[in-house]
Amino acid sequence: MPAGVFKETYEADMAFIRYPIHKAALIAAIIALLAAPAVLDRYYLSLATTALIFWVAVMGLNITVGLAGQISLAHAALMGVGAYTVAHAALKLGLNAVLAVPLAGITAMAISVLLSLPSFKLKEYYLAMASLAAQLLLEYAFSRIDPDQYTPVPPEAKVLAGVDLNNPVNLYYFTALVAVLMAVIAANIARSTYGRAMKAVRDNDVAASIVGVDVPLTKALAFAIGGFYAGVAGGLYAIYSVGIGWEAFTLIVSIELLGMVLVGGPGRVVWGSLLGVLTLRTGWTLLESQLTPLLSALGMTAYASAFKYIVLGAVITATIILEPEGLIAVLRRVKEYFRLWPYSY
Amino acid sequence: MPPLLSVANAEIMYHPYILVIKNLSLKVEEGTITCILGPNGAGKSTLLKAISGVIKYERGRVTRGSINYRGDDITNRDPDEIAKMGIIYVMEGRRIFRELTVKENLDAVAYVTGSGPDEVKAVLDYFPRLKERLEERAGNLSGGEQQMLAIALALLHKPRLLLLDEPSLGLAPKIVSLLYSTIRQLHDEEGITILLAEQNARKALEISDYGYVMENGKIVMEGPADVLREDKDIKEFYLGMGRGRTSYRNVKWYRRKKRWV
Amino acid sequence: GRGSEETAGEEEVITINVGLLVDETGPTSDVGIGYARGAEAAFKYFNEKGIYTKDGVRVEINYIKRDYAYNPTQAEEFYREFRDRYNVIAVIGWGTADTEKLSDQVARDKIVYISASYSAKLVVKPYNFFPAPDYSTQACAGLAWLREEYGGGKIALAYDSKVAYSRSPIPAIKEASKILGLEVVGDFDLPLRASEADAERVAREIKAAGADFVWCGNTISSCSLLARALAKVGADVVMLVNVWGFDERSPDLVGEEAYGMVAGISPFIYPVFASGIEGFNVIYEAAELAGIPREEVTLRFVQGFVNVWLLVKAIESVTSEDLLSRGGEALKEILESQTFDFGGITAAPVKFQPGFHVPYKDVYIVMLAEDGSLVLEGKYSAPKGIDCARVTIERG
Amino acid sequence: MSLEEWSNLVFQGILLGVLYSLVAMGYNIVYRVNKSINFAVPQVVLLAAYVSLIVAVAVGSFIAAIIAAVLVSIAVSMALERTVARPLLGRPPVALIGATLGVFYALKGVVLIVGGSRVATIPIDIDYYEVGPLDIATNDVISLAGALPVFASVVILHRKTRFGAAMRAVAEDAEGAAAYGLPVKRLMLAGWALAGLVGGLGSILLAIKTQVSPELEYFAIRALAASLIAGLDSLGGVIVGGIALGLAEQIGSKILDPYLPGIGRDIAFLVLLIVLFVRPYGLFGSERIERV
Amino acid sequence: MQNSSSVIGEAKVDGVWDTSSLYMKKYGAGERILWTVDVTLSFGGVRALDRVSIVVRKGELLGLIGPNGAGKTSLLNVISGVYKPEKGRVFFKGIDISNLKPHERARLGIARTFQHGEMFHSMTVLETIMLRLHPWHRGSIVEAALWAFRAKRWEVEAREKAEYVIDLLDLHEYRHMPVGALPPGVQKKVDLAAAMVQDPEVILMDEPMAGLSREEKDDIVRAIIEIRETRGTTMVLVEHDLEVVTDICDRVVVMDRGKVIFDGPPHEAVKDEAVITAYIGG
Ligand SMILES: Nc1ncnc2c1ncn2[C@@H]1O[C@H](COP(=O)(O)OP(=O)(O)OP(=O)(O)O)[C@@H](O)[C@H]1O
Ligand SMILES: Nc1ncnc2c1ncn2[C@@H]1O[C@H](COP(=O)(O)OP(=O)(O)OP(=O)(O)O)[C@@H](O)[C@H]1O
Ligand SMILES: [Mg+2]
Ligand SMILES: [Mg+2]
Repeated sequence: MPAGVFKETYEADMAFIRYPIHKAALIAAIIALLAAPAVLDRYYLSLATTALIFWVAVMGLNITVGLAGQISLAHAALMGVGAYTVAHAALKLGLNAVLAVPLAGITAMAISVLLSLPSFKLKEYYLAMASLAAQLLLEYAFSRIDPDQYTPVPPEAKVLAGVDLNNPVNLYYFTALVAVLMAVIAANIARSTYGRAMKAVRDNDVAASIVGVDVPLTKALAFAIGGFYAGVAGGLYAIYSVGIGWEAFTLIVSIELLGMVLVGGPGRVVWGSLLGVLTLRTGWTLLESQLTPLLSALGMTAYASAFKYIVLGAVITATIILEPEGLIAVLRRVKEYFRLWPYSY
Repeated sequence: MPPLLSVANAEIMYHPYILVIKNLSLKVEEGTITCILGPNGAGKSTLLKAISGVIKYERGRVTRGSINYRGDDITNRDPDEIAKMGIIYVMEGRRIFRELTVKENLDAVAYVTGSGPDEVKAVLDYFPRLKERLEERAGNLSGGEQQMLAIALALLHKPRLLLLDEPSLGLAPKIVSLLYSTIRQLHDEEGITILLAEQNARKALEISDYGYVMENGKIVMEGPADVLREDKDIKEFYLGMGRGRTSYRNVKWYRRKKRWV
Repeated sequence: GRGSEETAGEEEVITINVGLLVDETGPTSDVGIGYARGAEAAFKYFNEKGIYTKDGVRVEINYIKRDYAYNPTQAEEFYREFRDRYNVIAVIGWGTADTEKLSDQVARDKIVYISASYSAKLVVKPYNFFPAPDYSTQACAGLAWLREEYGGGKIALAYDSKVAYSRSPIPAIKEASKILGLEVVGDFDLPLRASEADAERVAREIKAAGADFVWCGNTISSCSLLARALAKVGADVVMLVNVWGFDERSPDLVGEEAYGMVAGISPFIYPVFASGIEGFNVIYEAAELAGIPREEVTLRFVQGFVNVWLLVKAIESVTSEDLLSRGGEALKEILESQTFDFGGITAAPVKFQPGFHVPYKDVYIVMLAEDGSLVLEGKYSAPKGIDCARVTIERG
Repeated sequence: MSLEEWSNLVFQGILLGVLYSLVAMGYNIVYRVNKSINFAVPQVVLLAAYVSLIVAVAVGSFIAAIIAAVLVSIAVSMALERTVARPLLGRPPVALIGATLGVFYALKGVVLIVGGSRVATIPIDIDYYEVGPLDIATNDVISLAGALPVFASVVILHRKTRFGAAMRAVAEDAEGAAAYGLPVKRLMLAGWALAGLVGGLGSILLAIKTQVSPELEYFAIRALAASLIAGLDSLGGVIVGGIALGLAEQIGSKILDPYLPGIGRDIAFLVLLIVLFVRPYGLFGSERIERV
Repeated sequence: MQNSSSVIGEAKVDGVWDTSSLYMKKYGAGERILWTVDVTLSFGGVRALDRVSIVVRKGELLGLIGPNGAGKTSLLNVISGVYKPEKGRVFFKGIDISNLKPHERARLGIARTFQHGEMFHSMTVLETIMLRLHPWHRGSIVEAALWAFRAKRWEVEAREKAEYVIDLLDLHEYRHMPVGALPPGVQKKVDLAAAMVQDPEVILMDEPMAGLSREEKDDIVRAIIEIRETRGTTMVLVEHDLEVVTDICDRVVVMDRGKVIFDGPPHEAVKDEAVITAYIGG
């Protein structure tokens, strides 16, 4: 018996699935994804669906911010671009909403590339503020095109080839399919030469250009990919929702998305993002539905939402301070601990 | 008379558990120049940071043993307190405030020392070049000038013990010579005790009275400078003189295996 | 969930779930908190007092409150929770954007939705109800008051053109002005989040336009800033404010200089004029039960209370069997077939036509007098020749 | 449009700008001592405003309200230094941005509990005066009189004193500053406290000028735009940046409103984007020396 | 300025060494690989480079020395394309690369190490090395996203190349460690390994041995000599350790205050009056 798993070729060493445990985990995950509708009731299924949608969005932001180091506070607005693209394509052009999702990705990507222009010159806080400005200007634009704060995707546009996405189970499977595909793509990009170029730009862009990275192109690429993800997520959201309004894509949502990246694990595109979404969104929703009755019982119902802000904000800040690499690093440490168990250092 | 500074059985760690210095003891006598030699990563800077308290800013601390200065225990104190007691650490890599002008650099430190204009002028007298460039942003100074400024800032404190960390790093030979003669001069004229960490063993041993050799966080050798200068191993590994000087050109043909450890 | 039956002692009790969607932390929370308190007090009060169906079965309402911070997307999330997790048969809602957004969905889900948005677009939605005229009808009634009190003149419309609530009555106002002989001198964009400088700029523009009247369609913050600014720039106008832009706090907010210039519309009578109105006995009793002092019973509290009250009245008119088997659908039928009286709190008794839910067409006008007190000008009705709600539905 | 209308527009723009500058200065002071932006400022401003409202109503004294606002702002600011900024020393900007945004979020909750997003006015008597074509109210006078001396003293403190140099030194390299014996912790705390003071004052002046309401939060976000328009490390420039912004907002709204209704509050960000395209470090900011 | 200065080989002397013309006289045409003509660069008031013309011959190891602030790093930065000189041109293999972007120059075969050690502190050693192959990557972003076709094949090839230099500089144990966590000596080695993996025609090395001990310097020198022997790579070495320079360089160029003050064999340089005054000291 070999004492461990050794790799014979670099190809094998670089493969996605390197160890039997990876394979096992993957199979378990797929089964869980497939079986969810059978296990979960309608409410939890819709929670799962939104979690998947936000996972897509956060993966995109994680590529822009975590991998390439280009701070963006306009991600929610880009989701909005995607959502409005789908809604208007369905309403005005009569396009099928599912078919409009790639279009949503591309539209948001185009806008995101525009937003990347400041990044050629700006860094850090200045860049963050430029994106914040873009976010607020886009919000204004949304409020002009959607003054009723309500743009629906007609239910009949959500049926493609006999599959009716108005049905929550179908919608869940569709979302899961898209999300997993996007996750695989994100993982591949992160480990490819494009991912390395982005990391180099993040660490030191002048040096990156000297070693042969086309810095503006790489930044634009990072924004483009991030925008595409945001657009797709927004498009999915438009299908999920009975109607979108611009309040779904405000600055506070951008802050939350950034929080998810930083809490989950910046630069850990796939699993870090998922962890961020599960903690800050799904986790909170579940907690809130327990917390609200509890607080009401204590006569503090008016504080329930105030607590939301306090708890989520504290989680974001504390994680950033205590765990620079995000919760995923905590998980890794736990894993490491058990791998070495019973021999802890 | 007790030594000016003594480090006794110190163990120094960075967060979370990076043990860099193990059970190290060393003494610096008042009025001497003492040098610490050692390869990269031996822990020279770590030691100086621990003495000056700056190590706190890198999440490090002395976990065992003690550091004594003129009879006071200064282990793990705050750097500004230690500075007030007369120990100033001139960090590696010319740590000056690059975005401030030379004058603002001096002002910033004078804020804490409370030096008057005369005292500032007195310090600048050692570094005539700086006087001409008071309004220049420090980041635009040449490397030598930056190192001079770094020392000048330290001098505003009228230190008793100056910790110099690789002052010659990345400097041209001429500047190195100038710098070392200035250090010598400071020692002679101001009576400042100096603890010097260096890679440039030749220069360091030239001006030192006493030397320590550090490797892997431990002192592996110590002695008066003139003794060390003649030591066979020091000659070979630190001064690059085996039997006569070994040329770098022949580097391929030998691969020395040394280690006192 | 719906229909869960239990026996408490000897009495049979039906528990039904009702969602309560409020804004206590969002941009409209300055009025939303009062509304939420009113609604909660009503739930507690009626549960305590006992709600009995037509056939005498006791109903316990289990309300699930969620604060959606005026974010329609969040509202949808909570609506899903109400529907999928708690199987509610009715929702007490809040804002215009979210109510309009959910209106088709609630019809599909057959859930009665009583909200605080009096948007005209909702009156044709089968499952949406509110015990007041829609904003357009209210505004028209307000214009009728202006006409009657001051004669004709020029009117300026100040509102936030990107907020559904503010925009809602504008088409009707423009149409009704023609009939009443008022001249609209322009639309002035006043952000819901106006700064004082914004308000002053708009005030100067209004003054320059030579307006005699101003319609303010926003909420209390920007409307009171506008009133203050109008006084500062010395505009000689009367400002008529939509229901959410004027209440008991207005005297403080607009400042002395604006006294005598501002009037507010309300479909419900203000608590300051409560004496002699029997419906208020119920409200005060409920407030007492909830431990809320009388002075905190505000117009907003009343609005929340009455919405729940309407639901309770509907439940009381339905049979237990209907309630259990058809839930929201049964309530809808009752709401569309009966007249509900709130003891003089609403400007008129509530009677919904099937397919067109404008329960009455009267409003109260409350004036902020020169001495800073609130004066009830009286009850006014929308002009006869025009159906303001329809105008908005067709044009909006 | 009449001269009167224009002159009042400009006057109000300047007044607004002065208040922008005051809040913006809070950002810049923190930047100069910590190389970070405190994104939590908008909520601190709001919190201070609500507390001062509560105090004003309870005590009935206007001075007490000012003191309360300033004290709250200073206290929160110092607490943030201790709990957030200090542990994050040496971490990249994205960490600071994220952490202070987290605080923004958390403080929003605190503000909701304290203020309940009420809309109210600080009870003071307001009189109106006519000076030439200008309509001036008591609160206009108070904002000007309150802001200008503070500007002057902060600028002098930073520009002309060793204290200012020491603060900047700490901002650039805290560890290096510590090695030279600078009391890093105290300086940072002092810097944040000063920022808190300026912010608190800005908050109460704003409350007097308009209302105490959740909208103050957006005002402070726009002030951040003013701070970047000026350049984060410039103090004197903030006044120009703020006033430029106030004027742009007023005049821009006036001109653009017919075409883009309600663009007013977003003009700040349009201006910001334009400025950053032309001058990446703001109008008066100094470029960072970057070397390889 | 006279117009003559832009013509290679005809620049006048006037107290400044004009190496391009000197080179023509000394070595004849044809062998040079990289040269600059009259490069001038200022920062604010500081004249970092003042009409610098240097020539690098194919296959040689050129030492570039001079006091601090002489402009050595600036010159490398001009060659790499980070700074745009106000005047002057840079030529590589006969073509004018003055208007190319930094990454385009890297692609042509100019590699570079950095004065301040690690530049990409959060990347692992393997990533840092493979990064340097980015200019030659094959496969579109779509292929990379799918980890298929050309992109996948290229990644494997890149990994092989990276492993080769990891071997050469004995970096095995650090392969998956972030560069920022390594001791400075190892960082310098990684930097050199990374430059080597590009298999460049010219490597520009900015103080690759600064702050290293004698033993570590030996390691770097050993690698340098190894590369030269196996691949014949042309190198420019900026270094303050005169012993290293005199031992291993074929020729040195000495700069002072933005000007070239000496160009010739190392043993002559150390005896040169001007060099001693400006650089070595008495
Ligand atoms: N802030 C830190 N956190 C963790 N480890 C550190 C830190 N600073 C240094 N180390 C580690 O401590 C060891 C000793 O480093 P130190 O800088 O003290 O060595 P040195 O002798 O000064 O070397 P050099 O000659 O390169 O200056 C090294 O292995 C280094 O990686
Ligand atoms: N980005 C920059 N901004 C401003 N001045 C600069 C910049 N880069 C270099 N300089 C200035 O240009 C001159 C030359 O600097 P350079 O770094 O090229 O010198 P060097 O020869 O490499 O010195 P060293 O041996 O210290 O590395 C110096 O005066 C330096 O201050
Ligand atoms: Mg060191
Ligand atoms: Mg250099």
